[in-house]
Amino acid sequence: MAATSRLASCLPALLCAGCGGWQSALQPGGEQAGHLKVLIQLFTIVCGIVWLLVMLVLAAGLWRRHSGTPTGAAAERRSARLVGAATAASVLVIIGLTLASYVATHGLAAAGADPLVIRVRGSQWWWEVTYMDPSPDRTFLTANEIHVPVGRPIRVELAASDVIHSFWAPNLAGKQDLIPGRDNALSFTVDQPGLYREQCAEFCGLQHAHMAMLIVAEPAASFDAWRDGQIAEPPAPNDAEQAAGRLVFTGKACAACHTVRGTPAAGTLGPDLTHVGSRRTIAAGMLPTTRGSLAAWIADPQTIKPGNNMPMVPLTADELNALAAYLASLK
Amino acid sequence: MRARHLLLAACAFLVACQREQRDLRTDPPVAEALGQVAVMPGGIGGRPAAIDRALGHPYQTNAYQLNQGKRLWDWFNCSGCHAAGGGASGPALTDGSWRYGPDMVSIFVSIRDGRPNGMPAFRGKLTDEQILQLSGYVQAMGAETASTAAPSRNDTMQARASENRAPAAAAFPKQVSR
Amino acid sequence: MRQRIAGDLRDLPLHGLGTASLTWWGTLAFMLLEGTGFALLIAIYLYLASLAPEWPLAAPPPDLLPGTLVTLILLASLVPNYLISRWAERQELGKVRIGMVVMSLLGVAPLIPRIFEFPALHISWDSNAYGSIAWTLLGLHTTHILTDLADTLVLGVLMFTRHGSSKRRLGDVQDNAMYWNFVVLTWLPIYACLYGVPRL
Amino acid sequence: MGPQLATAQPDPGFSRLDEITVENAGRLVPAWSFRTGTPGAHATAPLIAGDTLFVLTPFPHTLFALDLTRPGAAVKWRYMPPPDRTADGLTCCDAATGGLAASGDRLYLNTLDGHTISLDAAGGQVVWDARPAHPQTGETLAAAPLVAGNRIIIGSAGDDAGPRGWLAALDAATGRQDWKVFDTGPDAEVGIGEGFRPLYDPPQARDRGVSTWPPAAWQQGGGGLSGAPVADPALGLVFYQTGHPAPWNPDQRPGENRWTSGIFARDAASGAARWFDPINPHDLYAMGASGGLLPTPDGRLVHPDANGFLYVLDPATGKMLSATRFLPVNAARGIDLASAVPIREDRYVTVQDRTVRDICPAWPAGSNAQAAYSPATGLLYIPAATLCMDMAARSASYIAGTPFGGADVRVKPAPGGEEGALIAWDIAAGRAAWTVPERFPLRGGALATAGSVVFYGTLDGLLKAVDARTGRGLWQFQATAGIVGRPATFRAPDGHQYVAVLAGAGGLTGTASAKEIDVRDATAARGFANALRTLPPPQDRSGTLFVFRLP
Amino acid sequence: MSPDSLPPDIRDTDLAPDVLEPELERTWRTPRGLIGALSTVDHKIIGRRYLVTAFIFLAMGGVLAMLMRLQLARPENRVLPPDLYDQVFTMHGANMMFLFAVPVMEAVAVYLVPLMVGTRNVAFPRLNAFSYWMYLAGGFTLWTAFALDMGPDVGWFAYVPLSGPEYGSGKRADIWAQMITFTEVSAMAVAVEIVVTVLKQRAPGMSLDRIPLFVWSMLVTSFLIIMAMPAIMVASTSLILDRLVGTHFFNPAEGGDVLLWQHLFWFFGHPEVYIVFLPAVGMVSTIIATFTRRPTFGYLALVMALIATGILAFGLWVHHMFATGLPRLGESFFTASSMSIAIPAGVQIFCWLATLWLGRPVYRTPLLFVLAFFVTFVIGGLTGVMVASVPLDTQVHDTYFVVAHFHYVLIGGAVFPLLGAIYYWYPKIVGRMMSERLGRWVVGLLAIGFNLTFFPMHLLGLHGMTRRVYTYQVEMGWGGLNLFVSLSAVLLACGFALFFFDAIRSSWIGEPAGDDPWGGPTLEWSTTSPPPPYNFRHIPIVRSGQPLWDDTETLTVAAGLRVDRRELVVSSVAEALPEAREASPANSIWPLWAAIASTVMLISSIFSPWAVVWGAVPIAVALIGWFWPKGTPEDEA
Repeated sequence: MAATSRLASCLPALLCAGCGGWQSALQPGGEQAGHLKVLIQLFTIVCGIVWLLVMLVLAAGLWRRHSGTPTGAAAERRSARLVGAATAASVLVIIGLTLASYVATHGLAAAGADPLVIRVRGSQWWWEVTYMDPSPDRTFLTANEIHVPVGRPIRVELAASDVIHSFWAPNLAGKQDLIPGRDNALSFTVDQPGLYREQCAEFCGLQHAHMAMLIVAEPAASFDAWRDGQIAEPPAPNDAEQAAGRLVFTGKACAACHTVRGTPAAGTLGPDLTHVGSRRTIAAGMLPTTRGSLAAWIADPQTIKPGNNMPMVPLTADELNALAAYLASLK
Repeated sequence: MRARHLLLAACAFLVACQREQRDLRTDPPVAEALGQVAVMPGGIGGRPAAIDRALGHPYQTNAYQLNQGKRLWDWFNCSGCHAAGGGASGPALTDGSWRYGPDMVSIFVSIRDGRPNGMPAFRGKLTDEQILQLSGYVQAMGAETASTAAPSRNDTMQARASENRAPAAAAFPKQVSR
Repeated sequence: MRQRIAGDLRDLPLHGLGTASLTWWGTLAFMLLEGTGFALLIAIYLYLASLAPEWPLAAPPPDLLPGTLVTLILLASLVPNYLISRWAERQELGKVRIGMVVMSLLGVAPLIPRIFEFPALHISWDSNAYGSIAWTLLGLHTTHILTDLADTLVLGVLMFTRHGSSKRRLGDVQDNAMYWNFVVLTWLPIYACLYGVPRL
Repeated sequence: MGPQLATAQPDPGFSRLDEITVENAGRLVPAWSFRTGTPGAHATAPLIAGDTLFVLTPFPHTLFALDLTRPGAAVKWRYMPPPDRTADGLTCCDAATGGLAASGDRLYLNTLDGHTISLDAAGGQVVWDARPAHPQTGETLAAAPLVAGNRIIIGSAGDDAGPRGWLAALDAATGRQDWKVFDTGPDAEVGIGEGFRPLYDPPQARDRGVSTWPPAAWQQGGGGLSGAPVADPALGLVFYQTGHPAPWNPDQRPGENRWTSGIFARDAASGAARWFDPINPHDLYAMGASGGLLPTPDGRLVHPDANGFLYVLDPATGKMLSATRFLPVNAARGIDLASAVPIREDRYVTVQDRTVRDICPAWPAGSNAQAAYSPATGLLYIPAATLCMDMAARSASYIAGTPFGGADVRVKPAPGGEEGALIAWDIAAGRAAWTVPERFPLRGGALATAGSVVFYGTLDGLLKAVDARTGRGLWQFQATAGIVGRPATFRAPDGHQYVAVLAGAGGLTGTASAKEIDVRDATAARGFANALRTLPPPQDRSGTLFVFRLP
Repeated sequence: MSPDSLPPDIRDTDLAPDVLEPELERTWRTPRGLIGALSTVDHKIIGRRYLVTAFIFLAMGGVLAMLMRLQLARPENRVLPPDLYDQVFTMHGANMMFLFAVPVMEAVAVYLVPLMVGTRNVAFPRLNAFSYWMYLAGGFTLWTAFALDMGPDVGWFAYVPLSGPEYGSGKRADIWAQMITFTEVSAMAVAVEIVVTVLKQRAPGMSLDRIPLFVWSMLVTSFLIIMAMPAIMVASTSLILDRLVGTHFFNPAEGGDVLLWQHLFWFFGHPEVYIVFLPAVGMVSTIIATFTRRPTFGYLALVMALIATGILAFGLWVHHMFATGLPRLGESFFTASSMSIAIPAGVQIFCWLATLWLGRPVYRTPLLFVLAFFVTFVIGGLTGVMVASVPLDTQVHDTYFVVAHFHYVLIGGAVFPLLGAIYYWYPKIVGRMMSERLGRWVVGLLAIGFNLTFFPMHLLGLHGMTRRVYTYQVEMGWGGLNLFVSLSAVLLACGFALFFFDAIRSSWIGEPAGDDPWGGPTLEWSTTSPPPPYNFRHIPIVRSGQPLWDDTETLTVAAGLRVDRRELVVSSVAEALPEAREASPANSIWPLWAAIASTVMLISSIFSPWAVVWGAVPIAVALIGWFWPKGTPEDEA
């Protein structure tokens, strides 16, 4: 237990020291989130002013009691007029904010041409990602990490395989639910290269807290290189330990749930591990991908992420080592 | 009044804590002990692991474990051969007739080691604990009496009445399997 | 605080009837509650129908005969129901007694074709959402009839005891009659929904 | 099983015998019967070679040789190949029972568990025993071998578990493998080379068996042999239908999934591909291209497909001459002859995790109920299943040796309530000449005779004879079990025409499976159980051969 | 005077006050002993029980909240495992909404409405008793289940499919759904009583424009309950049916729909917010009027605002579903309607401001609570405007921003006025004053603690912290603010603890209150503190909206009701002209039996659908026993 929390605590250091705000609505990395930030600021300012005004009136009302209270019909009438005026003003504010909201909605809905289509399926408690392509042999599956090119519109098609999840990358766009039996989609464009974080926002059971993924925004060229690398089969084991790990992987329970292309393992119950070594995190954004964390995760997934669907498969220390080495080598 | 409440609560506790508890992590020694079933020669019948009895047969009585078993049923392609229990390449399991007996050990062994007429062995594909979860569920789907701990329907195409309300023999006419 | 008597309540009638009766208003409030419930169920029915590729799902439209019989019996029962309400208002205990017996019988009568109404849906509640909502609508309305029937039976027995002559009990008879009207009236949109929508 | 050109019987669907006619068929009486003692679907037709009638039971197989010269056709010999029981778990819902062919004094036997065995027809001695298919990976041999010259052509089945389908030729004398080509994967393995002239694929495209799949998906892509291959000795070609891609869930395999669910023409000598017609590319309903291939005397290839359309092809080039609807169909509006592809109705396109209701036809429409073509009437007699289905595609996980499915299915009657029909199809006119509706789907083949009689069996065990020109019922016989095999007719040594049929319908579903099926589960037997809830159980679970003659 | 000696049909006009009061006492009293306690139908006793129970649930829910704050104080904390945390936050939400917020408002109403409208009991006293027992049973069910590790763990909203048959294993979600049935049956029963009491039992002369604002707010609230609660009953029943007998309401594979649940739930859930808030509007209006020594400014505007809020409340349930991908046109409509509800709220605020402006505020604890209410509730209302905007909501929905928002609305908008109301009416209920000194501490601690606790949550939400997470990772950078929030929550908890301490302490050593310690204008202050079982010696006659301010010395009353049995006056709806004398039911044990029978049926029906059939028999027996005349004077009337 202590080991895992220590492990978890060294994640930021490994990923990007001090990259606070990688999951924040106030630090937009793209056009849509930028619009939303402006809207948030507008509403905050207007609401703040309204609150201040109300408080001022309240304070003044409480203050002036010392100077004698005017009574009588005239004061009542004046108050009635003031209340009427305040009501009218609030109607105007409401109309203004509603219009601003409409305008923002329309701005967000204007999707760009030739979007990159990424299909995301939420499962308890990880994300399956399919990069779509007109040519089927260039479609591929990955999990818990998406790469997107900067500047190109991205269309994320959302589906849920079990319960409702919600896709929320606040730096890039608002959230959209993944609902069993319904199709949803979300479009955004990323302006700033960088690392963003996305997290499930709809309560989805035990490990709702640990259902995140990284969004890597990079220039088109490096994105294309990444994509070609993902389409290719992973490298063959290049030492005896990795080869032994591969044998463990295909021979033990791993192969019943996971896929590594180029091996007989083609299960789809868990994340596709073809290029797991190239991903920054494992366990849906929980641990950095290192040989050590892989070994820790495989050795005791239920302590690290209680209730998740990965069983604790009995392995010897040698098997565990070899397996971790093999998985880490799947770049 | 309070004493009676306490008594009632105690009774409810005894019944309920077993069937609702969620043990998300099984200690490796326990997990290992769970697989230690004694099997009769021929692979039919036997003695369940001592730890299973000590825990109160959670894989037959605990709602969470049974529900996990139900999820494994589809995940590990059981439905490919047995459909929703009605059978296809594999025999029906809902009809209350068992080739190798309805007890947990026989079901466990059938899944773990396979059976000659096409039932593949799942040893090494599932852990012993998962096989036990699955066995409990399979037993519930062909049980003679309905169980409130058994799961209800899935969010999928309706195939048949759910386990918690459809015991194999009681609720329906017997002559169903042909 | 000192009190000054300024009003005289002595000559007020004991127990108002109709809108002057608390029970009448209570019954009305419960009718509002249950009516909202039925309206919501009908809304669910229409909502699910609007989502489905075809409606009914995987079943032919329900047979008309048992449901129509129920409707006719319910509509016919409105006549004695009106009469019993009037007799109760006029405090004609003898007639009310006969009326209660008749209404008890008319409460049982729709239950008989109702038994055949469930199979006439040609679908089970656990087959699909159409079956679920159709069974729920029918089941709930059956509960509705059953509860009012129980009420009628108890009131009927009461009428034959020494409590029967009380004005208050006669008021209850009136409220019970009003509630029966509601039972009949809620059935009509349900009938239209269950039997009409699948035939659109 | 299956039309076998260039064998002892040129066309088992049509017989030139004409002793039994429309006039006298009503007087047919049982001559003798033979109980096989095996439960399960007896889907192979009795095979008559010389004075011997061969009966093959379902897996675990027993091959009986019945001597027609002796009274009551006593058993001359019997042969029981040692079974690998693993294969039993691989047969579900289609009539996949191995098969038998005869050539000269040899018998060639495909067993479900992957053996191809050559036997001496006279005494039943094993000449050679090869094992080209391995049930552990999901492969079976479901159809009869095709004897093409000195080669035995066989193909693997078992698409539901995901093994790559293949077609192979064995040397008839030794059983050694001559060539083997796959139905998915790179061109080199598929046998695509210079001679491949596809009309409906891009001419220069390479490795379509890889590029029309997501990366590596073709390795578990199924697409085995569906039905039996057909040879055209004149062209030197073998034609066969490829099975459906795996898994059933189409969303897991975007792309056209070549070369599954289509019709291949290959050089019988080398296995090299000549042409390929995609019938159901990116197969949504796991139909494959099943339904049978029939060469007609006017040099056409007729294919009534499971998708409800009847295709007429030019065997030399693969050109699709026509495609006409013959079953109730709503999943496609028609076939685009330019691309050979069904024009799909969006409403019935499956989407993962959705239930798509009332897709017509249902997958069993492409069962192995072989049609028969009668040159005498010019009509094609199609024993049809008029079924629709609800299908919900679901994510399927590949676990080697277990079913790679990913669909919940519920089969039900087409609108109208009848589940089957015998359709007499006028190929020239492109419409049905007449139709005999049937309560249950027809799972056995049809037999047409020169006497203008059509024989076929039903799942509730009736053997029926109808007038080949009008469909008028002439005669029927209640067998002890459902009939899922094709009737056969022969002239016995006594000079008279006999009609023989194997009754024995297996499990509930009239399929290979002898397993118990619980019909309360609507998805049992891939949903077929739902269509057959009212089918009465057989009087006798064993198969029985019934033989009839005129009195 | 012994009962036998009293002649039948004796009227209160016939007796001198010193004879009349003991006689009325004898007629209306609740007998001593257990049976008497269990069979009472006195609205004051039941209201008091309701209040105490609701506050006990508040305390228990608060403990759960502190547990959550403990777990969230540090990243990757392992105090509560996820399974327990899910139960804890579900219990907190369900407990606060269903066992505290709604019942406590009803409790106040059950106690005060008859007093404020000048009658002797609620309209259906036995139903009132039944409703309390059902409420108690519902709460007991939920907490027992929690103690048995089978507490619901699907959120207080219990979204399907997570709460459905496939993913909600065991009986946890059923417990939640059945707890709903208990509390809603109870709430609907109270709503019916309140509606009929307000419409038909008002003191002669209390025409519609003279009804106290608190009574108005409860009338509107009760109508909201009657219209909204059936939705949650329908929803929870369909959920149980889906789980127990395999119906398909929420199964998309068989024609059901996942969003149907959300529509049904929020069709109830949004009005629910106003069911909690509108009584607070009434309380604020009442407190402001009393402590500014003038009638509330804009009586008609306030009543119209109440009604408008009640109507609009049904038009904006979809704003809880903006992230579900509904058609854009619908979303726009619901944006507009959601924002427009700010207008009646604004009217209310402006009227109160005007009242404060025109009056002479007296700064006693109740008014201090109202001032705390102003500061916080306006923030909650304005963030409400923010979440009403679809695009903005897609960023803040299901984050801690929303957690902050609705706690501002519910605690700032409803609990602060409620506590003010407790301070205000405590002397009437208990007969003793609460401590003014402690009260100021309570206000201070709560107002500061609350804002320190919840304001940072806005920021946490905008910085990406989602709701209902049992932990968060170190690198998210939320650790500091969360620790701050957790520490501030201790301050808030201290405030509540001090309140409870004050309330308990004052009940025996508080300063005696007298009839009207605050100089309130409404009828409840005209009778003794605590009021006698019969509430009023004579039924008051009302001639203005502030009867006690307009007739400061004497109360005009009407007389002529019988003394030997429970009688009250039924009056007309609009003008409140006396129409009839009505016998008010005597004490009865049968409501308790009916509640016990219902409990047995509802709990067993979680396990078997047949329980509905056999469980209906004892319920029928209990109901017949309830209604069958027992020969009491009231029955014989």
